[in-house]
Amino acid sequence: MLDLSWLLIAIPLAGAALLLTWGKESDAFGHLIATACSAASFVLGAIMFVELLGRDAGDRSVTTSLGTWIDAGHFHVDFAFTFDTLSSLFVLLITGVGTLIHVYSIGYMAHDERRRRFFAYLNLFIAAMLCLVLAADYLVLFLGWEGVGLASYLLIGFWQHKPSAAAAAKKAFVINRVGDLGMALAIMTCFAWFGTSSIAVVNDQIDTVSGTVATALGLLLLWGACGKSAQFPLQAWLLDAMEGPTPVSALIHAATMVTAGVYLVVRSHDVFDASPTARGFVIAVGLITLLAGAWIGCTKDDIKKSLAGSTMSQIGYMMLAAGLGPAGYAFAIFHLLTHGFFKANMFLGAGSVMHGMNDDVDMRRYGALRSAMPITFYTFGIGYLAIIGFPGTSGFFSKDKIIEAALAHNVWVGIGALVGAGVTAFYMTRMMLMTFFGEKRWREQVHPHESPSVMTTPLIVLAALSLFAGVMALGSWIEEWLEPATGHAVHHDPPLPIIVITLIVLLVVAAGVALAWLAYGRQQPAAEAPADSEVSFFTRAGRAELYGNAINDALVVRPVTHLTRALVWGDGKIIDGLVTGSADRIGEISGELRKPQTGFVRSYALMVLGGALVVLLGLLAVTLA
Amino acid sequence: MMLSLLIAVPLLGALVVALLPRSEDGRTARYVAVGVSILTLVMSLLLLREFDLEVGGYQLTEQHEWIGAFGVHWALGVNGIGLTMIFLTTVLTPIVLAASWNDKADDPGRTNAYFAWLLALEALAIGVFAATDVFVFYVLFEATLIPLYFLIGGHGTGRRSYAAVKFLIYNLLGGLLMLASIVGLYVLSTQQGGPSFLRADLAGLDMSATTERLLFLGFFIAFAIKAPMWPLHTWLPDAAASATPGTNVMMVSVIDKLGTFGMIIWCLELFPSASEWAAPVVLVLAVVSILYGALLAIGQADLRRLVAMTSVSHFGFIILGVFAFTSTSMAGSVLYMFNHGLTTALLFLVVGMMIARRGSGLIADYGGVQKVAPVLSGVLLLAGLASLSLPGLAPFVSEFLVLVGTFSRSIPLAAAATVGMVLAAVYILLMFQRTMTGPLNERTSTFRDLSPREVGALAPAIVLIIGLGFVPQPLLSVIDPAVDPVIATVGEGDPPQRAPLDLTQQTEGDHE
Amino acid sequence: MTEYITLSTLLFSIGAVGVLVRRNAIIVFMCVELMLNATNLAFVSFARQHGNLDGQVAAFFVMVVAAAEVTIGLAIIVSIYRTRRTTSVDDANLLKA
Amino acid sequence: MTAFWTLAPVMVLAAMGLIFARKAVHAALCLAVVMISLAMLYAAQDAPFLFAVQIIVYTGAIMMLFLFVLMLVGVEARDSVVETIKGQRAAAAVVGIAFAVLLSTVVAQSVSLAVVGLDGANADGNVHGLATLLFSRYVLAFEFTAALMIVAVIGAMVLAHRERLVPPPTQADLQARRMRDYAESGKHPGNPPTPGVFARHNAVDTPALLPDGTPLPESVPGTLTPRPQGGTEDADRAVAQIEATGPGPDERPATTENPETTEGDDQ
Repeated sequence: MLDLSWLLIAIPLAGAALLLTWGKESDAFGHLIATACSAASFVLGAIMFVELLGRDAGDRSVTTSLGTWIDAGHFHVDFAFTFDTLSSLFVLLITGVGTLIHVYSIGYMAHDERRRRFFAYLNLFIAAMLCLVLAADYLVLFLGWEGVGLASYLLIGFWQHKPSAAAAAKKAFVINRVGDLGMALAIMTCFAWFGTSSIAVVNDQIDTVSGTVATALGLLLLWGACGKSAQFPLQAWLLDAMEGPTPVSALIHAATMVTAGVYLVVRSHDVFDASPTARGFVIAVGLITLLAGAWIGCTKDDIKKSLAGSTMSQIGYMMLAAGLGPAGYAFAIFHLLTHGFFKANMFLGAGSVMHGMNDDVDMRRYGALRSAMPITFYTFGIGYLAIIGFPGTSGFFSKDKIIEAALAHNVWVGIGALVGAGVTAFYMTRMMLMTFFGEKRWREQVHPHESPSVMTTPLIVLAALSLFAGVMALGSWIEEWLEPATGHAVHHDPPLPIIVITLIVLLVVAAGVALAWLAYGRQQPAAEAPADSEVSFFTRAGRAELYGNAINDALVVRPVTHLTRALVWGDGKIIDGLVTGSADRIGEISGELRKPQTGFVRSYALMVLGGALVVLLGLLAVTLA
Repeated sequence: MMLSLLIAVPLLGALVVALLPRSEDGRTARYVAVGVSILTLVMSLLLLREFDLEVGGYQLTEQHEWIGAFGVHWALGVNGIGLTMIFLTTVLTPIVLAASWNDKADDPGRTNAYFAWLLALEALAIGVFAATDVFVFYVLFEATLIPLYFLIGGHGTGRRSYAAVKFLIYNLLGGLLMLASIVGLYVLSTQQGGPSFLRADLAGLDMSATTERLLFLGFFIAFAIKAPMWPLHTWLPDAAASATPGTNVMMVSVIDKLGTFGMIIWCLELFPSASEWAAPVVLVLAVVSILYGALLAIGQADLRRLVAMTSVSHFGFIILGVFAFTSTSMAGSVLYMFNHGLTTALLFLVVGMMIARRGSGLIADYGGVQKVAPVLSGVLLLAGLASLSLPGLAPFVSEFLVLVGTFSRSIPLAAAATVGMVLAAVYILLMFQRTMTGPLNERTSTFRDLSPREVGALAPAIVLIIGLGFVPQPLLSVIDPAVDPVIATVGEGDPPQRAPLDLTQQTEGDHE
Repeated sequence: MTEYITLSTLLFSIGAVGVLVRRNAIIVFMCVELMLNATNLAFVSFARQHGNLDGQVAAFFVMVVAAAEVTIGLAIIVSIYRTRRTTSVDDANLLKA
Repeated sequence: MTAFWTLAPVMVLAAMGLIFARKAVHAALCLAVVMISLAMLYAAQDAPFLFAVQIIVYTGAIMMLFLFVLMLVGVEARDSVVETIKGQRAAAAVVGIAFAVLLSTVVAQSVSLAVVGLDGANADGNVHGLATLLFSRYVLAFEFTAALMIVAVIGAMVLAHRERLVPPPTQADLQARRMRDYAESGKHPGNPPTPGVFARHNAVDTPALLPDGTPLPESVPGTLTPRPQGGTEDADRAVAQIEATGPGPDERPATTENPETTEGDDQ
């Protein structure tokens, strides 16, 4: 069974192809086909996972090749897939959460006339994402890498009639492409130095090249990861991506695709192990994004954007963990998985809220939804507890481990992570309070209601996962499981006993919760957001997404726009001007030469005689000379 | 005889179509033309049976004396590169003809001429790709200008006569430079044992470095104009904006390939050391083409001009791959020629269908088309994604091969060229966003979606683009054996792999 | 001998000037004839100087050709006159660019 | 050398006449003078055959052709004194003189060899010598000139020929027209009286007198009505006279009333 990796990808891909080419008659049941494809992939993945469980630790990696993809000159790439401990977890996450979201979307998109297309894109995404995590070769990974980018583009811009959605989709794709630039260059570097882009070979032989090359390779991979995972400095697309339908935000922009960067770093762990510099950059990127995302999450009133900020922040945690080296890889993946559950859960919950609130996303117009939609409230609440790291929930285990490891690595990094945890507690509590507690601030004609069971069932499942996924950490199971893929973790002792650290974290979290309650629980938030001029700089900057767009505009977009205009002008006036100009000059010269052509035979005769005279003079001159 | 026959069939077809009685709707001419093009396609597939993939070098050769006094031979033969290009031509022509079904519907009197010129163009293009005598090559190379001139000037729209004259003079200028070089080769070959224009004879000529460089420049400039390479590209947007979609496809997808094809087959093989001498400059110009074409594509207001500028960018990649002198990049370039042909054909045809519906080529005149014409917009998106080299679609494989090969030769150039990938995303998605998404434009609300005939005409291209994205090997196995001999003639061959522990090479980062 | 040649060149030049200044096509034609005759004189003179008859043969041919030329030329003048009612060479200026 | 020194000034003067003569006829006469003188110079240079040919072909045939055409297109045509092309005359004079000086200097300097004379070549007679050359070495050129002559003849015929666009009027047509003219304008349908009737002279150019003594211009054949012979006054007078008298009845009406019939008539 383990050599069926390709089938995992092929099933949803076939589903996507079928739905995209089948005509309108499949509108009625297209979503079912898609969901079935995703579920089939999940079932297959689960069987393969169980089979992998049954193997010895050293034997838990199966690589299958479908044959040659490209063989030209000295370049050779096989369509090869690796099913190992790391990818198996991802397969389960992607297909599992993916299937739940498929189910959820059946209800969420019920009234959309292009629902079949939506499901086709979802299937396409699942296929591409599986290709990404199963790839045994960086180029095959790149295929999935750009494939998820395409799916993300299509899904963010799914409501294309909204100009903002179309623009957001384009922005996401273009910024992702900037990241892909790094990815592409990384693959070229692999080829130039190792003669192959096979992930296994590169990781195996990284010790044979100089540290410069390893650092360069690591930084290029990080560059690619930043684009896909919305890490600083390529973070600007993620908040705009919330223009897409909410299930998309849950699946792609919270649970799976945006974590691909973390996957890439962990997958290329030997490269990063070989270069402390590159790892330092990973930590820096993770830390910056962690804090920036949290900051943004505190200030947004749009529930989805606030969640998106939170996503950035949580991925920052994972990056940070991945940057810590062997000690952190397993925790990065662990947090990635738990985050996949609780964040998907919360996004879907937000979707459920929006569903009941006529697609309003402004939390200032929510309030007191606790009773109106109880299932949503409870499931969302479990997600909330998980994300702030309430003891016993999955988030508690995963985040705690990261903070411990960070403290063990460097005190300041650890403190940064700790502050992040506090801020997370603050903004999540704020979200909770503004949405479900307090007084009604609904608009008229809004009648909140609980979503249909097709939507709430996935919520319940995900809530359960959020609650209990922590069991993976029991007895360091996850670390041992991942050991074949990420190498053996050497634990440094943290500066303080673990129990003390845990208590400190809990204290910080509690402080965050308390602050939020003081600000939003004890007093009612205003139904209208205060104007920018009335709020502090911190809020203004957060609302402006820390001026990321302004900086991009000033540094890239505007210069390129001006350059483009100048080049268009120059192309017409200068380069083409030279061409047409030379034609004009020739025209002018012939115009001048035309003037002596009076048409009078006698003038011509005079010229002939004059010419003869000149020839004669010339001959004479030559003879005499 | 196979190759001569392959040229003769479309040429005779063109003659027949031209001489057919003019019917009310020009239906007969269309059927005959499509039939002939499909026959040609089948014949070109039969070539494969005769062609031995294991053996490199020229096959299916034939040689007859033509003008004995000058040593001119009617000599034909193909290697893997030529065969690939012939495939491209024979595959695209039926697609073009089928997609151009309704062209000239308002002018039935000239349908015959239109389709006849297109077929003639196919025949001439096949001839150029198959010629192994430089004289024959030159004659056919220049002869392609004639059908194109009439197709642009006679059957185009807008400022068509301006565009046609500009196209003609610009390309003629290049052709004349090449003629000068050919005369030079003739003189040299006469001095060294009798006049001959055969490739095999010319490749063995002794010449001084200066002579070789001058002769090389004559050829290269002609090819660079044809390709078109920055800064010799300005004829293309004007021609593309005035020509019909079918003409554009034949011009950009097939005829412009003569330029890059010529660079590989003639420049590199006849003037290896001059090619090496020129390579640094050419490589820089190629990268400039990539970035410049992409930036200009972003700034275009007209769809056809946009597609034309994207081609300038893509031709930059092809030239980059050729002059990087690695077998990987050159195989990539040849594959790129094929893939770019398909992609640009699809783009031009879809854009042409949009323009036929809307009556305007301006991007600003569109908006929200996706809502009324989802299939059309889907095909446009697919073509666009292919154009921006999305992995999984054919152009990605070739573009990546070019970049990988170039990277092993020069890291900065490859890195700069890679930026073109980002710009490609910008120009394609910006165009898609402006035309297809957003609120429905009043004038576009009556858009018809693609008809079954149109889908049928485009389907082969779509299938090939997706299929070759995942399974490029059938073509690469044709191309690869042909590339190695070319690389072997130029320079030191492939750069060695950067030995993992060789620190000096790593820090230099560049082998040149 | 030089005097014959000088006379020949003189006549030739006079004929040439005549072509340039006269506007009546017939007179222009006569001037052309004068130039031809001048060359004939040179031919005949050179024949005597070199002591062979080739020059005279050449002169003979010039005469024949001149006769043919006059025939055609005059026919052209007549037909131009018939359509334009003038023999002035200045009126036939369709070559004007 | 006597012949030369006698004839040379005459020739130059006559040639100048070609430039300065205002009447075409005078120019033609000057040219004839030059040609005859040339013939004599040929004779003086041991070229008797060419002497004869020059007289016969040039002075006889070509000059006659010139004069004939002159008559055909009107001897009255005179060049205007005003030069229409700016600077043409001055430029022509300068270039012409410079050309003459330069050419004679160059040629004269290069022709310094001794004169061999034609006595040897003409031993069997000049005509015999020429014929030997013509029919041996130059026979091909000779044949070509023959072809050229034929072509020239055909060419002249083609150029001078005019296609008849409508059938020629028959007797019946002419009769019908005469009667129509009489009906419409009262023109006398019958023959006019012969010239000279009742006049003082019976010469053919004297109009007949009507019974009341007034002259009848129509009686004089159209070809004999006075035509301008040069000078604008003459021309004006002639035109006035023609207008006063009107064309004779034998004048072909085709040219005046029926311009599309293009018969070869130039008054």
